[in-house]
Amino acid sequence: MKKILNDPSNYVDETLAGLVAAHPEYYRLHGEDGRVVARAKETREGKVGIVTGGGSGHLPVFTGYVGTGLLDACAIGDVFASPSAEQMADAIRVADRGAGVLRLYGNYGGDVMNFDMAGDLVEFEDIKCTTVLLADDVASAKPEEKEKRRGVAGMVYAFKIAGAAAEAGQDLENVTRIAQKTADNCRSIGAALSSCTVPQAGKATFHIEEDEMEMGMGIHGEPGVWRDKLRPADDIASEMMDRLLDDMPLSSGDRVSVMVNSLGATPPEELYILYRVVKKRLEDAGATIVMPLVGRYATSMEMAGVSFTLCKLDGELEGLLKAPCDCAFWRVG
Amino acid sequence: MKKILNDPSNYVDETLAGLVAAHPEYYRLHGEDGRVVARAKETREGKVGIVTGGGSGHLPVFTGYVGTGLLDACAIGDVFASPSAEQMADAIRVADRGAGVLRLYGNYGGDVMNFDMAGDLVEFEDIKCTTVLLADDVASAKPEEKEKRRGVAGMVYAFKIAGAAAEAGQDLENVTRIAQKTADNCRSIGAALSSCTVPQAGKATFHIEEDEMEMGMGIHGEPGVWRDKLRPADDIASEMMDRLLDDMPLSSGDRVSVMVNSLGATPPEELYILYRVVKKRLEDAGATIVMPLVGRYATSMEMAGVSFTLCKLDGELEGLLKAPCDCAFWRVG
Amino acid sequence: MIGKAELLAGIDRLAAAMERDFEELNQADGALGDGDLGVTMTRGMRAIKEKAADLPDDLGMALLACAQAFTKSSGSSYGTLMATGLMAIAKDVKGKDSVDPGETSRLAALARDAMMARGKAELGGKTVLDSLDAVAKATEGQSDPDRLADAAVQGAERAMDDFRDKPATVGRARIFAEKSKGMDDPGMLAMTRIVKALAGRN
Amino acid sequence: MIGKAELLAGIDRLAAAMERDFEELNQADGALGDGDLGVTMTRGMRAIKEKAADLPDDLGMALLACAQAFTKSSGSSYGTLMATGLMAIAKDVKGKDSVDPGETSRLAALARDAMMARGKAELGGKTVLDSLDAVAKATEGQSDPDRLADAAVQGAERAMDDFRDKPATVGRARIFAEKSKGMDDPGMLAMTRIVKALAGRN
Ligand SMILES: Nc1ncnc2c1ncn2[C@@H]1O[C@H](COP(=O)(O)OP(=O)(O)O)[C@@H](O)[C@H]1O
Ligand SMILES: Nc1ncnc2c1ncn2[C@@H]1O[C@H](COP(=O)(O)OP(=O)(O)O)[C@@H](O)[C@H]1O
Ligand SMILES: [Mg+2]
Ligand SMILES: [Mg+2]
Ligand SMILES: [Mg+2]
Ligand SMILES: [Mg+2]
Repeated sequence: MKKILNDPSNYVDETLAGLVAAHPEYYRLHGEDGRVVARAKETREGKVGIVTGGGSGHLPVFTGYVGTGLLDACAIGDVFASPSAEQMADAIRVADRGAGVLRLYGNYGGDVMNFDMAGDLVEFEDIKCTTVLLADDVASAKPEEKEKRRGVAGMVYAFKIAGAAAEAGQDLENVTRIAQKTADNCRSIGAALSSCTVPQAGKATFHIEEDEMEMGMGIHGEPGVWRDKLRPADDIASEMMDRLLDDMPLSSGDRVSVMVNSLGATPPEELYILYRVVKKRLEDAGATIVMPLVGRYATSMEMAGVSFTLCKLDGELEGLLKAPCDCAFWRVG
Repeated sequence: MKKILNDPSNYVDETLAGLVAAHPEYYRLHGEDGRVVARAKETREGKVGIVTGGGSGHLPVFTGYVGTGLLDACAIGDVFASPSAEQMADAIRVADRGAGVLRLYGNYGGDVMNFDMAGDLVEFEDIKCTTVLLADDVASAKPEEKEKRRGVAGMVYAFKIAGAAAEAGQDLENVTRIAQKTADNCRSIGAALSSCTVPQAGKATFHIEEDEMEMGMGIHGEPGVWRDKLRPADDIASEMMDRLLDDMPLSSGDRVSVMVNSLGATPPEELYILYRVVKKRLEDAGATIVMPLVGRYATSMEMAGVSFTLCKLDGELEGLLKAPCDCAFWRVG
Repeated sequence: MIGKAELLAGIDRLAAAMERDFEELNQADGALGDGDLGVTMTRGMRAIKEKAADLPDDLGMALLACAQAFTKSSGSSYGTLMATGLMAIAKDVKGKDSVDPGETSRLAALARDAMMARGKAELGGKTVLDSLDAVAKATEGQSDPDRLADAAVQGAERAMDDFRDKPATVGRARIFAEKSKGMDDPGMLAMTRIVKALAGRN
Repeated sequence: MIGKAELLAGIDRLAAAMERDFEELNQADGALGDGDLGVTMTRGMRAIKEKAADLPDDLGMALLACAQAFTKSSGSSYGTLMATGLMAIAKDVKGKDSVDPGETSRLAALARDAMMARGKAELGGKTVLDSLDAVAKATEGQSDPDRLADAAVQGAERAMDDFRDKPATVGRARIFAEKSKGMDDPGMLAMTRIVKALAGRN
């Protein structure tokens, strides 16, 4: 287990302790057991709150994106495990400024049940909640069953764009509509080269040979579409772009942002090698690339691999994507 | 070889092609063979230039730190190999705005020979050059032979602080003095958990068992001070802090910045676990922490491990450290 | 009538049963899933026991507090489903200090339906829903405490027998659908133990 | 006298020798270092050959152009040292169209000293410096082209013999100091081949 940790059962709490110690200007812990992170700075009354939540081990997702122009609060589960409904309810309570709260998170069974339950809990306190689920992973279900897809890195676009709308003072209905439009316009696919280790499990989540890769694998090691010998970078990038563009064709004049994301261990050098092909494919389709994101935005701890995310933009989404935001992991404007 | 690449001999050129394609607002390629990266924006006449250079495979070091308030140009070698003197001379030529150029880089034999040689070449063209070498890795030589130490992540502090001085209009002599003061006040140590693969070599640079770590290892896998079973995070952090503070004792009232840096694969979660101890040790010594840096600042591609760097500050250095800077990998202010 | 005293006694029996079944439930879940079902139930019941002394007389408010204690203790699917069922019953009996045992069938069905909505699953999928459904049906028209207890236990056990050879269709176990034939669904097993403990039929 | 014609002929012979010795030099370097010395020399000489047609008559300027071509082709230690030596000689003979063969010893010593300064290494460390030192000493007082050539080759070969059993002290090979005893230093081997080629003694 090539991890730097103490008692595995303290992995998440120690991570959060270090996070707030390093960035007190950005993050503050809340909740009975310290599993809610909210902005260090008070937000103004009447601002729509945006909360997310999910398992740990994906930094900067989820916790990292709490910040100005982004999220208001996040409920934090153990590595790859859903937070409890009560923790989510706490996140909602912290985020509420009287204008309602959008629950914006990835489509995983446990998270959905718990966020729904959290909504029931805070309903007793008259906090109005809406929900937008990210289900952007094209490898996880056919287009006919879109709603069953997993939520992956597309989340980052939704956080950014909905966060900007809320910061700009839009109401809950509009923030929700904009988040849903973003979710509808995101498509992602990942490819993994190596596994990662959940601290409490103590051994790799799955096994993959030294010369193999898996196309379409999910961020917890969920099965993909094929496993085979590692291919050249340009072939991998081409196939990933094929699968994204098949699912969401682009045509001349379209404006799109693209994220080339490392799952953790894959270095930026290799992301840039891939980006050459990504850029060419989008330009060949006649699309204009807006604010490409190349780096580590949504990870699985030390997993080697990449994901690509397309986010198709209209004028409204593009303006919000480019609006300022600020957290310890990402700044725009 | 768990890397995403095409022909290994194109690894660096394809990385650079992707880098400038993704960030045209920050970086531009120069030089006969495109192995010099300079700022996309012209800098004003009369500004002191700062160049660096070294092997590839350490992003954001070196190339990434070309930007406002940071470096002017960088000469780029193959993975872990020195650029040529001619490439370095090109970087110096691009960076020169008539006020002279500081060569600011890490202490490695090949780089030193080539940068000296590059200085001889541009001397024919009346460009005045100075040199400051980073030699911050306390594990690589005893205090009596300080000048033989390798340069590692301390470089980032030197780029930032000297870069701010040059941006503020200070002259070559002052920028050089400030860079030297920064170098003198930086101490680093690394610990590696896994190796990495130089693309053209095609196999791991060194072998290390699944349950082993090496304390004091260099960023290319140079030997450290011990190799043994992996220890708990808090023990690792304590020993690293012991070694740094032995070499550069801090006392009550000292102000210091600290970098907790991933060598690549180690995720931010684990950096934060370590940061708890780093913070406590510095505070126990009576020091005040200024602008802690936790993340991936100087890497060895997909190597797992961490490094800590202390940078002791006086008023001059602290002001410059906090001054604005902007590149694709780092923004301050 | 079932009042606060009966509720507290039920909590005691259930908490004890879950401590006893910790390993067995973990193992049943581990065969097809992530092996945490014993953890979920033990932690949940411990959390409820801690609140027991402070529970209000209003049965609805008392059950709501139990549900909240349970959700606080874990984010697992089963814990959330249990809390969902409890909350549905809590809403129904809110304002009452006691309920008639004859209401058992209706309340079990209420919980079942809330949990169906929460988990977006159907009946017949070899889950805890089928156990509750069987309990609701077996207890229909029963109000004598003793007969009610026997009927509930029989319902839960019959559901396990009926579904044992079917494939799992929900949650992590779905991936191992074939392997799961012949094995009890861990959530159904847990519900059987819950019913037995509440019925005092261990 | 050595003029441009002799320089061009020397470049041709040296470039051919380096193509021939490519594998051998890589192997010698690979035993203790990173195995790129053949690459360095072949690429460097190819770069010089490309410039050959455009070289000026001024021997100093011609050698400067050769040095620059060499540095452009690689960032390896040996390439930089070679270019450093060439530049030192270039500075000395700047403005002349020819030099007397009797200057060979002095010019070899000049290159040696410049390379010592660049590489911050001492004589006696089993490096290319010791080869150049031996050549400078062996050619002292010699001006007859034939005897000069023999003396230079003998000097380079004697240096290899003298140092073979000593440990490496510089560069990557230093880490393998013990293993390196009994093996030729790759940089000394390359210098012997260079001297032989320039001397026309293959
Ligand atoms: N969506 C669902 N609908 C109904 N029952 C479910 C659902 N998901 C899980 N279950 C029940 O919960 C049991 C597993 O619970 P648990 O171990 O907590 O799941 P996990 O560890 O995957 O969160 C299953 O045996 C099944 O009876
Ligand atoms: N600092 C130095 N001073 C003198 N000679 C050196 C020095 N460094 C290397 N050499 C010579 O160069 C040879 C190795 O050159 P090269 O293969 O280019 O090194 P590298 O691949 O490590 O850059 C050695 O055999 C030695 O003769
Ligand atoms: Mg489970
Ligand atoms: Mg679970
Ligand atoms: Mg070599
Ligand atoms: Mg080399």
